[in-house]
Amino acid sequence: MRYLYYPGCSAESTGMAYDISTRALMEKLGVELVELDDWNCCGATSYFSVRELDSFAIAARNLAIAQQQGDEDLCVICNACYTTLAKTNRYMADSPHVREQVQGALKAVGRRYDGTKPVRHIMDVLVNDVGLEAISEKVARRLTGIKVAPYYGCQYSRPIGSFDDTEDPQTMDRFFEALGADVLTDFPAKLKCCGGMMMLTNATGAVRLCHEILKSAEDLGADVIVAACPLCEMNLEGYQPNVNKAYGTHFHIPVMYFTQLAGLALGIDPKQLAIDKQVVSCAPVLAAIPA
Amino acid sequence: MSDQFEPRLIGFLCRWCSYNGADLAGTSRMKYPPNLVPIKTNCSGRVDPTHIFKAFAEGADGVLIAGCHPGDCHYINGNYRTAGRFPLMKKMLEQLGLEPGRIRLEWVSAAEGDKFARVVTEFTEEVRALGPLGWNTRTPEEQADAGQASSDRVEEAVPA
Amino acid sequence: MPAGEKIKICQQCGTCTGSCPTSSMMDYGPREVIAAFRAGMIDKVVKSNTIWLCTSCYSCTVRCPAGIKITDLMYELKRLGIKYDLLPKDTRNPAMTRYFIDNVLKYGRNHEVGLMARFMLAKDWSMPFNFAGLGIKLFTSGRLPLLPKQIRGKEEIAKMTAYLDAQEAKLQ
Amino acid sequence: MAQEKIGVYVCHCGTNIAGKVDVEEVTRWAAEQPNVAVARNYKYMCSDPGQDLIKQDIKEHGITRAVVAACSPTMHEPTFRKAAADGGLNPYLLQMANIREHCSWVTVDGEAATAKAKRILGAQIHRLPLNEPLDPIEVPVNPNVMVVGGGIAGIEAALKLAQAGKKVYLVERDPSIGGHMAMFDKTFPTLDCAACILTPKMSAAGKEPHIEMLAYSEVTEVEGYVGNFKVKVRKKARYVDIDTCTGCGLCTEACVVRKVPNEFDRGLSKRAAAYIPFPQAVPLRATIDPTRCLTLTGKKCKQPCLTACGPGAIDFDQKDEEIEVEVGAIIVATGFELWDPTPEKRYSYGKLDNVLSSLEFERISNASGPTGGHILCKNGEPPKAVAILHCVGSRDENYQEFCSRVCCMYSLKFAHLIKEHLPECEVYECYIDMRTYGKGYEEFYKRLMNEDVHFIRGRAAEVTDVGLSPTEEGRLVVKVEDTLLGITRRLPVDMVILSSGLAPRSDAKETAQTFGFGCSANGFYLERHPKLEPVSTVTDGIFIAGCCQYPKDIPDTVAQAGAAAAGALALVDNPTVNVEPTISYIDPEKCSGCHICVGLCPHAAIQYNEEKGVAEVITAACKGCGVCVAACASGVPQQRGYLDEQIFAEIEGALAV
Repeated sequence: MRYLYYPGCSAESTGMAYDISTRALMEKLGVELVELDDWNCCGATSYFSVRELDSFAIAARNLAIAQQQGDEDLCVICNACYTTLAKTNRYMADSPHVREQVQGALKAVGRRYDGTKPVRHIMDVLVNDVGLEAISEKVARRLTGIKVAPYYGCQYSRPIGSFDDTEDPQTMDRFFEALGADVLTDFPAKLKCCGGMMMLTNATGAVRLCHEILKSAEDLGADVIVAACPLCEMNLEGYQPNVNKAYGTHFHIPVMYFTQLAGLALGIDPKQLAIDKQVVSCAPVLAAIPA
Repeated sequence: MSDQFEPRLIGFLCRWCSYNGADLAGTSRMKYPPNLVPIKTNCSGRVDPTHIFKAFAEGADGVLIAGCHPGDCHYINGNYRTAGRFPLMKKMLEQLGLEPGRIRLEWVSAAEGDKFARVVTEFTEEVRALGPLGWNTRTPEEQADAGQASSDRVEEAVPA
Repeated sequence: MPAGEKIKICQQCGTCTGSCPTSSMMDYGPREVIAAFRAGMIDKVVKSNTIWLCTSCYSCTVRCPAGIKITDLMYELKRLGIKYDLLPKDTRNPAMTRYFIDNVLKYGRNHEVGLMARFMLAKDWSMPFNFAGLGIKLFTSGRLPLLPKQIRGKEEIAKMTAYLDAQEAKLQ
Repeated sequence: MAQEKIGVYVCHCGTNIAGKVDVEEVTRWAAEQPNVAVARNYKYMCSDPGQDLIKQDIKEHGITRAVVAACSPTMHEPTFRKAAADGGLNPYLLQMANIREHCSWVTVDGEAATAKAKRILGAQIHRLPLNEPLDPIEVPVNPNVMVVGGGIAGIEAALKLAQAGKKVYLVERDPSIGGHMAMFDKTFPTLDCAACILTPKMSAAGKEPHIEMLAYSEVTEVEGYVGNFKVKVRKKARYVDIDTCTGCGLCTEACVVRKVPNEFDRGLSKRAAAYIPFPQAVPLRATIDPTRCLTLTGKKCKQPCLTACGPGAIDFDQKDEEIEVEVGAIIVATGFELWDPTPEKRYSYGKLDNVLSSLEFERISNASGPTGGHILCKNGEPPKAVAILHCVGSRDENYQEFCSRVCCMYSLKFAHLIKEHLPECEVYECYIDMRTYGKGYEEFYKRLMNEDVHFIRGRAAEVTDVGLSPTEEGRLVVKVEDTLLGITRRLPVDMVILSSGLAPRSDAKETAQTFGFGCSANGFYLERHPKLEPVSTVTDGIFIAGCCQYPKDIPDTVAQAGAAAAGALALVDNPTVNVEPTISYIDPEKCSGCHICVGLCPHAAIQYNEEKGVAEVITAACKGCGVCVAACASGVPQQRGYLDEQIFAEIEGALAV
C-alpha cells in the first residue's frame, strides 16, 4: 500500500508531532507514504477570504504535483488541508468556470491538473483501506480501560461528508474500538468547533468554545482526548490554562493526536511518536496502558 | 432572432408520460426553444425506425423519442422495447452517415415538466452545434465521415 | 460564487444562526446576513464583526434546508470587506488573513511563528504576555521553529495569482 | 383519396394563445393549406358558440374533417369530438393541435411561437385526410369495486359505494382496518376523539353486507382495463381461522412470546406473538405473527394458545392464499408513512430518551396507549417543559422539499393536550411559518396563544443533553434561534416532539406501477389533473384518495374519498363503457405467421391461429400500445388512429413549413 502524502504547514511547527507519529504509525502498518514534492500551503481558510479562485488555484498546485508524481491517492492529515483540497476537487467538478480558471492559472506556471486526484483523509485510509481488522491484529498493547474521547473537529466530515457522516461521524470511534479502547461513543462535543484561528483574533470566544468541549470530555470521565487536526489539538491542549482562568475550572486533560495513541497501541516507542512534545503531560495515559 | 442555425426537430412523445410531461412544462410556463414539434403516439414502443428515417428524409435535423421511465410504462413494458430497439436504430443511422447525436431517447414522466424543457433545450443546442443535416447535399464520403467522427463522443449519451 | 443564487430561496428559518458556534458573539447572525444581502444592505454586515467571527466550521452549510453554502457566502463577504476596505475597527481577523497570505506568497508555506509574531506585534501588544506560558512550552518542546521553510516553486504562487488578476481584469 | 374538406379552428384561449401566437396569421396561413375549406379563429373555442362553429360548418360548408388548434387534447379532445359527433361527423375525424401547452406557454418569442404553431397545426392538417371514421368499442362493466387501503379514506369510500348498493372488496395490508387515524388521540381543531368518530365507521364497514373485507391481504397483480379489472390478492396466513375466531383474546394472554414491539404503539409497548392489534380492531380477530411465534419459527413451544382457544380457531398449517377478484373500478387509498426522523441526526432521535416522533406522542397522549393517556417521560415523571419542533424533514432540500400541511396543526393540538394534562408544563413551539389554513384552524392557533404556549419563530438547530448550567443539567436542551429577537436560545426541556412531515409510503413507486399510474416528483401518486381531476389517474377506472395523493388532513381526506367513490360509481353504475378504438389489427392476407408480435405483446392480446397460420389480435384484450406495429418486419399489424401513413403525414406536415 502506497500513498502520496501531504503533511501541511502545521506539520513543520505546532503540529510536528502529528506528522512524526503519522509516519511512524504508517510504517508500522506497512503503508508507504511518499511526501508530495515541493508542496505548498493549501491556502487554508484564510485564502478563501481574498479571492475564491486564488484559493482553489493554490490548492490545485498541490493536486497538479500529485497527478504528476504518481497514481496513488493523496493522503492528508490535517482536517483543514483535507477539506480545502477535497473542496477544490468538488468545485472544479461542479463549476466549469472554476475549472477553467484554475486550469488556466496552473498552465501559466507550466502545470496541469485534470481534477481527478482522490484526496483522502488519513482516517479514511486507515479505516477503509488498511482495515480495522488488520490494524486490530497488529495491536501490541491493547488500550483496555483507557477512556478515549474522540474529537473529530469541524472539517473532518463537514462540509463534504465523503467518508463519514456530517452530523455523527463514527470512523474514529470504530478505530479506537479496534485498538481495544473504552471509546466514549456518545461524546457529544465530537464535532463542536474549537474556535480554530479565532484563538488569536478573539481569544475570549475561542476559550469559551474550548471550555464546552473540555467540560463535555471531563463529564464523561475521559482519560485522553484524541484529535485529527493540528489546530484543534493545539487549541484544546495549549489553552487549558486560559480556560481554567476564565471559567475557574481545573482541566488538565491529556490531548493527543490520534496517531500518537494508536502508535502506542501498536507498540511504537513513545519517543518515535513525539509524545514528549505534548504540552499537557501524557504520562498518566502512558502509565495506564496495559503492558 | 439572430441568423444562427435553427435546427428542426421532431419529438415522438408517448401519450401517458412524456406528452403529459410536455403539457406540464406548458402549464408551469417553463420556457424552452421552439424547435421541436411533438408527435403523439400511445407508447414509445410504437415508434419504429421508418418513422425516424421519414423524419430525417423530410428534413428534420434531429429526432427525440420520449417515453415513460422503465417500470412506469402504461403498457407494462413497451418502453423496454423502445430501449432495446434504440441502439440498433442509432447504429443504422450511423451507417447511413448520420451523427448519432441527432437522435436521442429520454424517459420523461408526466411529473417531469422541468425535465422535458431541459431535454428539449439541450437537444436543440446539441443539434444546433452539429449543424444542418443536409442529408441530400453531402457526398457519400462526407456522410461516412460524419458518422465516424461523431460516434466516439456521443456514445456515452446512450441511456443505459 | 458557485450556487450563489440559492440565497434567493432562504426562508429565514434560523437553522444557520442556531447552529453557529460563534453567533452569540456576532453583531448579526448568518440568517440576518442573508436577509441584509437580499435587502441590498450588504455594507451593514460587511462592516460588522460577523463575518470575521466565522470559523469555517460548516455547521450552517450542512444543515441549511435551502442548500445555501453559507460558509462560502461568509468568504465572499470577507473578500468584499477587504476589497472595498469596509473593515470593522476592532476586529483583528482581517489583519490575520493578510499576514497569512503574505506568508504563503513569500515562502509558499505558512510559517506559524512568523505569523503569530507579526500579528501580535502589530495588533495587540498584550497578547504575547497572555500566551507567554504556552509559547514557552511550544518553543522548549521544539514545536515552534524560528526559521520558515521555503518551497522551490514559491514564485509559482505569485504567478498564478497574477494570472487570475489578469483574468479578472479581462472580465470587467 | 377523395377530396376532403377540412375545417380549421384556431382558438385564442383569451390571451393564453393569442397573447403569444399571431392567431390571425395562423388562420390566414391555414386557409391556404391543401384540403382546407374553412379556417377560422375564435376567442374561446371550447365555449358553446365556439363549438357551434364546427357544427355549423359541417352543416353549411359540408366539411368532412376538422382540426382545433387550441389546448392539449387531454383537456378538450373529448369536448370537440363530441361537438363533431353532434354535428354529424365521426368524432375520430377531428384532431387537435396543441398550440397552448406545447407552444404559446413555453415559447419566449412571439414570431417563433407563431411559426411553431403552424408546424404543429400543419402536422394535423396533413394527417386528417388519412383519418378513418372509427367507432368506440363498447365493453361491459363489472359493477363491483375494489378499495385498496383501509384507513379513513378507504373506509369512507367503501361505505359510500356500499350504500349505493355496490359490492366492494376492501383490501387492507394490516390485520385490522383503521390506518393512522386509529392511532390518534384527538383530532384538530375540534378535539373530537379520533376513536369516537372513527370506530363507528370501522364497525359499519365490518358489518356492511356489501363489503367483503380482505384484511391482512395485499394486491399482487392488476390486469385488464376500465370496467374489467382482474386483481390478484394475496391473503396472508393469519394462522387463525377468521370465521371461527371470536376475538376473545385468550390466545394473546396465553402466548409465551410477550416482548414483540407493538406496531400500533410505535414500539412503545410490547405485544404477544398471538395478538389483536388494538381493542377496536375490525375484524376483531387474532393474528399470529409468523416472524415471532415459536412454533412458526421452528422453535419448541408448548402451544398454550391451542389450549386457551375455546373454539379451536388456531391453525398452524394455514398457508398464504391467492385469490382473483373481478371489478369494474379500483380506488387506491394506501395512505402515507410518517417521515422517519432518524437521518436528521442533530435532533438525536433514537439516541436520546424522550425525543419522540409525533406518532409516538399520539400514542402517549392516547388513553389506550402505553401510558394510559398520561403524558410521561421515560422515567415515569411528567415533563416540566416540552419543545415541539416543526418542519422536521420538511421544506428541506436534504430531505422532503414540500410542506406536509398537517404538522403545524397537529403540533398545536399537541400543545393543547399537554396544557390540558399538565397545566404547569411549559410548552415551546419552534416553527418557521405557522400554517393554519383550514376551517377553524386560525381560531385554534389563537386559542393556543391564549393558553400561554411559547411560540418561537425559528427552526431548531439541535437537541443535546449537554447542559451548560444547573437548569440544563440532566435535561434535554433545544438550541434554536428566535428569529424575531435575533437571539439564539437554549431551551431546557424534558421532552422533545419532532413534528415530522408525511412521506409517501416506501413502496409507493411499486404500488403505482402495479396499478399502472405514476408518481409525482415528491413521490406521491400522480393525479390526472391537479385541479379538475384530483382523484382520477391516467388509467381509466382507477382512482386515488387520501394521503397517498398528497398530505392532507382528515376533512380533506374524507372529501376526497367521497369524490373517488362518486367517480367509481359513475363508472360502474353503467352497464357498458366505451373504450378507445385505437387498437391494432392484423391483415390475415399479409401476415406470414412469423410469431414475432405474439411474444412481444405486453397484454397477450395476439394469438397465433394454427389453422390459418397467422397471428390474430384479440380485440377485447388489445390496449393499443402499437408495439406489434413497430416490431413487425413487414409492417402487417396496424394501429387504428396511428397508422404508419398517418404518422408519416404528420411528420411531413410538421416539416413542410
